[in-house]
Amino acid sequence: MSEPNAAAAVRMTYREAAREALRCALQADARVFLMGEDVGRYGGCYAVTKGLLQEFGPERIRDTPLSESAFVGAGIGAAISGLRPIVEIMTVNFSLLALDQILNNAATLCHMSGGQISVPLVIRMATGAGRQLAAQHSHSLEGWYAHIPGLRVVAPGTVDDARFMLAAALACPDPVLLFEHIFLYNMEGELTAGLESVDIEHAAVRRAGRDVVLITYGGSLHKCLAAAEQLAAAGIDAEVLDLRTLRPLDDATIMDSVRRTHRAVIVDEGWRSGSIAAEITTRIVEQAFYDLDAPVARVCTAEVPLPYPKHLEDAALPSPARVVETVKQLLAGAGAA
Amino acid sequence: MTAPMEATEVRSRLLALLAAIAPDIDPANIDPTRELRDQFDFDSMDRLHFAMAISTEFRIDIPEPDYPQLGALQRACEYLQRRLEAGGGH
Amino acid sequence: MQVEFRLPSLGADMESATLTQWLKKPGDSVRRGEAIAVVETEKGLIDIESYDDAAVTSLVVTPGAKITVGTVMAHLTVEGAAAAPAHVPVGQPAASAAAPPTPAAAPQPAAVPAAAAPPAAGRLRLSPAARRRAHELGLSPEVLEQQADAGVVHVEDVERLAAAARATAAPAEARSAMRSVIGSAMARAKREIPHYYLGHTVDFGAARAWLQRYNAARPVQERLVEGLLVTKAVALAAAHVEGFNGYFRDGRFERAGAVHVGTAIALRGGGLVAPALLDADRKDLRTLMHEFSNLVARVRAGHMRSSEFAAATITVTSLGEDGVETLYPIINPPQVAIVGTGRVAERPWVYQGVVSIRPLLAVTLAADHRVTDGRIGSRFLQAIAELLAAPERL
Amino acid sequence: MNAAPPAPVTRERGLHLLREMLRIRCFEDRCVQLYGELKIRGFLHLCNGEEAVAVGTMQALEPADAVISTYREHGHAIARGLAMNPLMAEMYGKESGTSRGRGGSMHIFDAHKRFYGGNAIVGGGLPLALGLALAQKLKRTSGVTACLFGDGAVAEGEFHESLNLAALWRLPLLFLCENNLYAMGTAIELAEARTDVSARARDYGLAAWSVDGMDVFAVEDAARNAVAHVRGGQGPVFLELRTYRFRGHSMFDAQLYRDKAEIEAWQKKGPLITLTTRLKELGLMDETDYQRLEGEARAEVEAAVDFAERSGFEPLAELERFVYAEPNRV
Repeated sequence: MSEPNAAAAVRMTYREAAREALRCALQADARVFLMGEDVGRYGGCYAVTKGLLQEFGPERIRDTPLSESAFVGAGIGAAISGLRPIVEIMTVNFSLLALDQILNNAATLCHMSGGQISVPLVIRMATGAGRQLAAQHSHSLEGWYAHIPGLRVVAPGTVDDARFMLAAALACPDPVLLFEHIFLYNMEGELTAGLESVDIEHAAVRRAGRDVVLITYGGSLHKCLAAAEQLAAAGIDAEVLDLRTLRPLDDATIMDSVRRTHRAVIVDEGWRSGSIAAEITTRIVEQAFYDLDAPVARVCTAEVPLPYPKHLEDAALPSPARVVETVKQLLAGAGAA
Repeated sequence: MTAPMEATEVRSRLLALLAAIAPDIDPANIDPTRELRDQFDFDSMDRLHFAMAISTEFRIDIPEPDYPQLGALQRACEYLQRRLEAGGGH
Repeated sequence: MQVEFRLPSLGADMESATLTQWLKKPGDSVRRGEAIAVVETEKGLIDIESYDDAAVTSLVVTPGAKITVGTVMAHLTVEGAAAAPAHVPVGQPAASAAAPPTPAAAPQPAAVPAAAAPPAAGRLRLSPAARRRAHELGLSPEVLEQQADAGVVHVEDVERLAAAARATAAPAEARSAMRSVIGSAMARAKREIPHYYLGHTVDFGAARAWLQRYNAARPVQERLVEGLLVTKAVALAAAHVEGFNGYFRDGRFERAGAVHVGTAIALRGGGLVAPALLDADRKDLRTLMHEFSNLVARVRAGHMRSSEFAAATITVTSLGEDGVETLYPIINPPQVAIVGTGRVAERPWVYQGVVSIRPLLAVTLAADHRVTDGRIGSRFLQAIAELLAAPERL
Repeated sequence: MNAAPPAPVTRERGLHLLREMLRIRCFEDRCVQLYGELKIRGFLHLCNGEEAVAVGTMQALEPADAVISTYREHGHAIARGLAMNPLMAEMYGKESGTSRGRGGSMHIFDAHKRFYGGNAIVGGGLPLALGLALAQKLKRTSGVTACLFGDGAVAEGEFHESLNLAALWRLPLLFLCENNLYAMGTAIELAEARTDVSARARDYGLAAWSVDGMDVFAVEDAARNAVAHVRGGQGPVFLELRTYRFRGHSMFDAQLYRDKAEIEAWQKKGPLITLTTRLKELGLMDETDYQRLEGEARAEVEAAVDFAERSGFEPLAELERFVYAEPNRV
């Protein structure tokens, strides 16, 4: 891929943006190295790391056995010793095998050691459903990880964020979990001309609106933008707020949107009970209760293990149609039921 | 001395003050020449509130003998423009 | 038998591929499972195999072309019956017996829980934002009550109501409704309470002179009105003369612990309300004026709480400068006394032995004969007169 | 372990094993085409080249024994005796599938056949197998549990925990490691410091030996001996079946990690060629037998495809059923 000059706007896929981010990180800092299942010879389960082994060699692009607990723990150890490892867990589904290392070591060491040790580790994971991979391969557990103090959790939903969030994560002294929704890899988009970095502290309004705010992130962002267009045709002006960071949550921007629109719908691929959507709902009630004209609504995945057949999976997942329906109920004063 | 206040601006600011102290009056159908007292049961407290509002808005004091000057909208406008041209307030 | 060879889908998220190389040319034969072409995908180069033993009839796509899954790439002739009867590949919508029902038609999988359990019928469903806006705009609960059964009241509804309220002041029907309410109360009071009436003319000169000096020395915002002096005088008199400050309930007089003076405020288009100035006997004129000014503003904005009317222990009513000289009021039950004042009028009057023009005020008392009588009543009126004669002591 | 002498090679035994392997081969070849036509979606992992492991091991099991597999499970399921119609319907996601269409290729279940499904998480099946075997032990049945997994699982923590516990509690458990030399895109020598898997199993105190996974007779004999050892109460057995897969890890695999020559070398000693060459040398079969068996297998697969095409999808209203058990159902 030719070196994009600053002026010309470059079109690339989310996958290419993520790959370019890795390449630049590896070029920029000798301490950076990549570890994960099939990241080298196989070129990455989702082909994000294809070509990196040939460019940077086996010492910095390290294929690992299928030993998630082991190599995530190894990433933590290397980070503590001053390196800047990027660990790829093929998908969030396999991260459950490394949950103990992530929670009891990565997230906890700094606090537990009285601040002596910090864990500048980045863990990348594919996440989300929609490809009929059935129950064990379709989880969306970002909300779980966003529950854990000591971790930062980010979800790039655009090409810009896929390109530049990694650098911001690497610059952070604390462990950052970076979730890439599997539906986004093939998504093509424009890299904003001249953009050189992004932050991982703030949410971003992707579409301004007056009547309701659709609060979402990652793989559900494009669904909300589609819903917003359908709503616009029905005379409803929907704001779309891309959270970008799930921990810490950018309360200020969330409340600003709620105060302007008086109605909030949170779209989250997690299961509704104890989800990130539940947390955001609580914060809105705590901080912007008197600005609400309707109860906060949530569009989440049906509380079932994801089924393989497409029609069942589609019915279970959040969809633009369900978002539009939920917004219309809110505006019709669903409370009047 | 600031530029002489346009009559229209004085009038619109007075209407706004009237609407504030008597929200139950519709400023649109005020007859500028008729006594407010006759048009809207504008009692002594309303007149006092009107004077207080004008004094605060235009930063001038209004001696009690001048209250009758504020009895009708048109008269109040003229009174105010005279007071403003005479200096002080804006 | 002619068979179309289409680009197969090779992965869950593969939508297209670029043909890099044909491994067979027209006329070649190919065995089942043998590679017939190579395509470039996200994952790299992948062989495409034939599913039958066949001969290549023609090649449709040229190397370098990027094609989507299902695109016809070549035509093959399969010896005899194709091993697999050609099921129409899904390039077209699946021809399988039961096409998957479209999700949109899906019944809502997890019934969206009712947004909020609907509150008791008739209870006002006011959104938090609307509640705060109503407060800001001074909309009285009564005005909002009418919305109770009209579903959820939102910010826009509140703003619409406030605007409507501003535009029509007290709407005709609301005014008439209020008048009928006042009328029935008065009728009951007249019937049940044995009123007696006393009148007394008071020289208001000293009070007026004191007031003019007081106001001249103060900016507009801190000036007093004449009515307030009367209210304070009545409050002090009610505190000292027994039998005029309290309620008549269950057949006997209840003396009120504090003096809350109901002070008349004229309503646009007729009618009076008399919200109470609490502890009027103990507060200085400046505080009383501030509180009274606030009461008037809230009455004008139309959001008085009904409770505020009930607090009065005695009432002072007047027609102000525009009214007639003498007013004979009716007691507000369950109170036991009411003082009325007319317009201050310039009259000839013997003052310090000389006939001169004096500002005179007709003060009347209506009281409950079950509690007091004319002798006590006249002492009460004289106390008021003495207080007005020494305004600096109010 | 005093292994019984290998069973005699007869025409009947040979053709039976060949039929089973052909049924698997034809089923999966047809799946490749159906995947290309978008009829089958999601992930599809084929055991092409490893048929002898599936067929050979399943001969040694009784109906009451339990089987647990991985996402590369079509061969195991067919060899275990699951009917092809519901199997193909499951690939289509139809309601008449083995799991009502909900599992797809990676999650095939049959409670009656005690086939406890594929597991999409590498190594995820091993702890389950401990439980199935523990129940057999506690119920004093003579049942055995067969746990199939690949060489990739050897790197998972669950592998080490499970082998130790099986040995510690002397569970009636048969570990069947289908070592096809690649864990997805990583060759075993790039993943394991010690690649002799059966030797490592012995370190945990299990009876363990390695078998040529391409010779279905050898696999069957080894499996029968192992089952006899386990059913005789002498504790768990670990069989390393050395085999090779001729196709990618899953459908979308450019196989950058190995070269074509290696694949072709293994194809020359594939399970079908190995069996038919030996039977022909012994004069126990000829090409017409092969054509007949392959034709029958293809016909059975086509019938299954028609069954799947004609089956309906599960109604949306059923989406939330079975999130929790319905005890009164069988």
